[in-house]
Amino acid sequence: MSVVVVATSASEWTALRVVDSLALVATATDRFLECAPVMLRDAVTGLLPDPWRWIANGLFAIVAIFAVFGLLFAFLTLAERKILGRVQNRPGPNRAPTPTFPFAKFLGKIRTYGLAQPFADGVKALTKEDIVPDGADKVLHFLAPVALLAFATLTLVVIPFGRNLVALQLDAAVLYFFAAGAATELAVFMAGWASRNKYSLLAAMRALAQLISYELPLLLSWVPVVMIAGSLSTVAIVEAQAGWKFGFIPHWHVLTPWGFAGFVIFMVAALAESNRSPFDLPEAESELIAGHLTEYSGFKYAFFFMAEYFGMCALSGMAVTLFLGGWRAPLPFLEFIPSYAWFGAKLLALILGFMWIRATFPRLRIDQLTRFSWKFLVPLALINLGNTVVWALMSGGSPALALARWPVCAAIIVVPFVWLGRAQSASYAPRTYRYAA
Amino acid sequence: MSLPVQYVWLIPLLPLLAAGIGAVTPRGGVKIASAAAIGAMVLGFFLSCGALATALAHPAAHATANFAWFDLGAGTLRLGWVLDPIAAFMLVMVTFVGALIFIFSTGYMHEDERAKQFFCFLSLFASAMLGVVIANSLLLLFICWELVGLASYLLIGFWFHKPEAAAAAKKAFITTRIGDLGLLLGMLWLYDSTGSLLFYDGGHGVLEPTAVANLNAQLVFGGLALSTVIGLLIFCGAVGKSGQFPLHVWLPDAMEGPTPVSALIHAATMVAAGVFLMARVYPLLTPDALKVIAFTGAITALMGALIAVAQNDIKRILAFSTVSQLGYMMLAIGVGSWVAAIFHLLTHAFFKALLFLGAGSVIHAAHHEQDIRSLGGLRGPMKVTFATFAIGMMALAGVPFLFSGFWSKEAILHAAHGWEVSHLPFYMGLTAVVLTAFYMTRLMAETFFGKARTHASEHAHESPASMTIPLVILAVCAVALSLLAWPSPWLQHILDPKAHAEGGGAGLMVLSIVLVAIGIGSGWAIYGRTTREKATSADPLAARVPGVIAFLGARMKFDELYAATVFQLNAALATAADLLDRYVWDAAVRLLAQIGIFAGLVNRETDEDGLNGGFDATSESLRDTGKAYSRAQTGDAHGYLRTVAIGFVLLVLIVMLGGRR
Amino acid sequence: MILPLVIIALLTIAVAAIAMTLRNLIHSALLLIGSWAGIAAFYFWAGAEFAAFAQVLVYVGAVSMVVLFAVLLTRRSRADLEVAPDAIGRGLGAMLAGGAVLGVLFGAVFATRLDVAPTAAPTASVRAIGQQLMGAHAASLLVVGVILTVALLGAVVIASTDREGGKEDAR
Amino acid sequence: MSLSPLQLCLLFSSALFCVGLVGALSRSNTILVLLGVELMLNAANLNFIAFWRFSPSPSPATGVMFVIFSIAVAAAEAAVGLALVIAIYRHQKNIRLQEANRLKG
Repeated sequence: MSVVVVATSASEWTALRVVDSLALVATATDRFLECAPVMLRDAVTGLLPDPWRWIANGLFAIVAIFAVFGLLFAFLTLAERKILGRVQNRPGPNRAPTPTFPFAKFLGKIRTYGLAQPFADGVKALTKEDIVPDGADKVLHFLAPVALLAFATLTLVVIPFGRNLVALQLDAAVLYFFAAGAATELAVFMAGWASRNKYSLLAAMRALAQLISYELPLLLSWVPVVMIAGSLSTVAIVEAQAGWKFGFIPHWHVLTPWGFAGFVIFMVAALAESNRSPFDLPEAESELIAGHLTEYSGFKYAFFFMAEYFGMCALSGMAVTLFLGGWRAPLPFLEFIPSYAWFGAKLLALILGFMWIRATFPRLRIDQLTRFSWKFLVPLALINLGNTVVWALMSGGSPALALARWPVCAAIIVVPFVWLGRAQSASYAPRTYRYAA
Repeated sequence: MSLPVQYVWLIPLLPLLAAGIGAVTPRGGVKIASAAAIGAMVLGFFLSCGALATALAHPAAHATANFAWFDLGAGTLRLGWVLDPIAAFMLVMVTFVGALIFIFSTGYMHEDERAKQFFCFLSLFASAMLGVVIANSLLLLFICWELVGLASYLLIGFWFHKPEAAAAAKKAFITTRIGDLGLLLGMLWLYDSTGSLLFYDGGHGVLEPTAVANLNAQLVFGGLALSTVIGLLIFCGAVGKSGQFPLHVWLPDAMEGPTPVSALIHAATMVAAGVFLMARVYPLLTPDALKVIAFTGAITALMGALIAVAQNDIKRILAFSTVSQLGYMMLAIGVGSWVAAIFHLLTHAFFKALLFLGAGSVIHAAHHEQDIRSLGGLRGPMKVTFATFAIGMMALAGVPFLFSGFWSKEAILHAAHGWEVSHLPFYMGLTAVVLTAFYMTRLMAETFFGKARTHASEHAHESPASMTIPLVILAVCAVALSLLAWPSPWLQHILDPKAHAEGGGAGLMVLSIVLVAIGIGSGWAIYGRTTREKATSADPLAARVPGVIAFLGARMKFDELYAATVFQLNAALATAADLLDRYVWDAAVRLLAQIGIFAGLVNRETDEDGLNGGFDATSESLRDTGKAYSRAQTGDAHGYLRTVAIGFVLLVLIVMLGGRR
Repeated sequence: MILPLVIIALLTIAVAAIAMTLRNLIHSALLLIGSWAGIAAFYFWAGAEFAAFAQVLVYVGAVSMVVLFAVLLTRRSRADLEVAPDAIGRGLGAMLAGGAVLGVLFGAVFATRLDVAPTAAPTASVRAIGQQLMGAHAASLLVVGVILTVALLGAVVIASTDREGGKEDAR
Repeated sequence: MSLSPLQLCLLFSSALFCVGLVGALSRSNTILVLLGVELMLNAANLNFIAFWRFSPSPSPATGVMFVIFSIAVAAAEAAVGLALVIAIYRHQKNIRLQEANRLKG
């Protein structure tokens, strides 16, 4: 899937440093499936002389990420449409082209059950006319989708997809992830401004307001994890969640009061950051025009879509890494399943959750949206920060103290949750229209 | 359940927090303020019970927690708090009575739009009073003492739109300040001679034998021991605060405040602070000082009782009765039985609070009619108030055996009887016993018996439960506190383990029972058998001895006396000072001024030509320079930045070409 | 080792220079953001990855947004679209002053004997930085926190329209 | 003459500083002036990192510390500066720096 990078000493790496992975295979579990990606990588890059190998490794990682997540994107769109269809009691896309092969007529028509839909969509997007509005800023108009996709892809680089499967092992990987993620705002702005369309621009500013608002709870929600794990490195954070208590309860952060609260806040903010329903105001296609995407068509539009799905995958992957134990198996006897399979399963579960939420919840108004972030999520995230401090302080002492921290920390987060929720629930009520029936 | 001394400070802190809450709640937040105040007092009561448990476990020990406040030159000023039985009993009493009075206030004040401030002030007062009780440093005690005075001022003047209330508040504040001056002087002198203000400090405190012996050994003017002088100065403070003769004049006027205030501050707690102070510093008091205290107390007791006979305002009567009872307590301290004083303080706090709250209930029901001549016949409509008031009255009058007042008064009389120096205070006390029973009977008869004499008392009906329940509880306590006396040496042992217990004299007890019977009997004979017909009809006693009653009714003309003496003296002094100022000093100043003017005249000639010219020229050139420089103030930010850049280049060039070493 | 530095430096300087000459404000701002990213790349090259990510997070993520919002909020005026009358003179003055500063700085760099570079690059792991921040520099951290808070409040106060002042403004 | 990496870094930062300076001096748009100042600040930060990287330093993270604090302060500066720009705009309906000279002498 991607390249192994483990520096000989974490402090002494330079960009895209890759170390010979043979030494690592011995330390990792030596099952074939577990090592298969690394061995594949070594089989390919081993053909090159040593000084060039890091470039090859990097290219391999890029190709792997694009291949895997490109395919994932394709089938996720299909999955989303299917799931939405099932929820809304309709079949969803099921008539994608059924190919016939002229040279093998005996095969007849092959039914694909709609599985070919993404490819059909791709062909359609590629063949549509690429319209650039007159008077648009042509360069930026072109750059915006490219930049968005580039930033979204960059975030994928530091996620450990499995044991020894991380494209770039950084000391400050989490910071890198969110620094790259913050840059997507620029692309949104570029798209809105370059379209030379006042609605696009307005929508872009609104999208920016939303992204900036939710950046804060998103950032604050993972700080507790960093505090507890004592590192900003994704690999180290996964390492910190290793092992099982009593042999069957994994040490995942989500299974602590602060971790659970952080996870929920993270996921809500992630929904907003990736413009997913119920926070999909920037491109609410059914009530506002498509926002900053209004003037885009064809493959540029597909790029935006791809970037959205990449971002969703990246944020879900980060959530898995930070809170759900990364690629680790939930139970000891399940470890025989390769680590990347576990990661993929958790990732897909989260993404399906995103889709479920999209199918279930109504959309918020913009004022409700920003209020929800500033008055609810941010205070809760800050309280959770203090909560984690309490947790850490109480875990050093006696067993009784260690037991007492569970109710204490749960109370610290639940009480403000209830209180803030009660205080604000009125403002999320449906608006009453005075003159409408 | 016991509270270690290290945490005793929590008890005053709670009402202080409640006061803070009361201060910041919005105008309408009476509920919040009152709930905070009552909650703080109830919680404080439980904590105080814990403190009492701690204190009773080691009655002889003065558990202290001292800390350094700040460094003062070479020495360190230290504060602290102390937990011993006397403090613990006071804590329990203040919090318990306070809580009940707070509850009573919710009913009494609920129509007042400033009730929120009222609870804030009450809490502030309670906090300061509890601070006085637990203080282990004369300085800390003084701080809280003054805070108590402030709260009292605020509460007496609570209805400041009434001119009398405002005047009474000022009077109370200033009169007590006169006494506090003595206390301050005593405190400074004490610090000067001992270097400490802590009461108990592991052998170094001012109340501990080393320091006391040291103070006793030093003689000042007239052969008096230093401790006598300091003790009397401190006593000045107690005189002011406890309304002793001759500074008692503020206390009856203080009844202008709301009735719960009168009950809490001017009957139960604050005025008792003086007695408490004297009991606290008792080890410091020499026999000479005690003589003064005993006679002051006796005079106050008799005088208060005499004046009370001729008053008509229900609260005034109770106020003078308070003065009288405080005199009893001082008498007890003077004759050496501070335990009896504290005992009487405790019982008095309960039954006097009860009486005041009962009076408040009556006043509340009768639409703020306070004149007993206009009341009457309230026995029927206000059954609970009547019953509880009667219990309070009997406790105050000293009806035997069942009521706590009897036992505490008995203890005092017994101690006075045993005083070797003089029996005069004892006889004055006995007289006061008769008078007390007499005027309380009069009060009962006028208020509750007979028939309603005005519209207001006709339509009186029982007060709400928030007012009657505290009355009932206090009434139960007024009876139950007898138990403190019952195993007679018990309280004595707890409070003062060193003193030996004396058996009660049966003869003395019989005598006082007889005296009480005479008082009540004569009172009933004059006022009870034939009740008053109209509000305006003449007082039966005044008809017989009009001169005496008029003199007493005018409060023995003390206010007039002060107006004629102290105020006149003050005015004369002011006039003299004014004259001195106007003619002597002013003349001198004017002479100097004339000299100055002459010198100025001489100076000006040289100045204008010589110096002035120079200054003018300098100023002109300064102004021109300023104008020139202000032209550089172009408002062009680019220009500034450019200048900075060029300056930077020049600097670097200078450093690099010329400055290299 | 040197080659990436040269590439980064040239790109950054070129981007910044173009940004400073463009007439289109949005393009200028975006290019400047690019040059900030270039500076982050330099930090990365030098091994200060934490500083690099902080630079990206703060400048590319946050300051850029403020700049863009400010540009859009102040875009209406005609005067800003015209070339100022004194543009040429000011530009010349700026070039002169800038050139002088550049010359002086280059001269200083060339003339100064600098210490020989140590063979091993210093390490500043995130953990070490965190410990320094919370240990030796805790007071500075607090002060910076206060500064940021005050600056935020100050910015809000300065930029917000007060209702009473509105009339005076309309005058 | 061969350049050491440190010297290259210093030249880089000097050049960037001068670009910022020229920008700040020549542009009339207050936002661009502010951005020029911001660029100069960044150039200064470059020096901290360069010296930290290439010369012996007393403590391992000193240069990075400087830069982190400097970035934080620069963020504050940008926020206040741009708020000021908006205030200027509201006052004089444009953001020409030359016209913001009411307080001149």
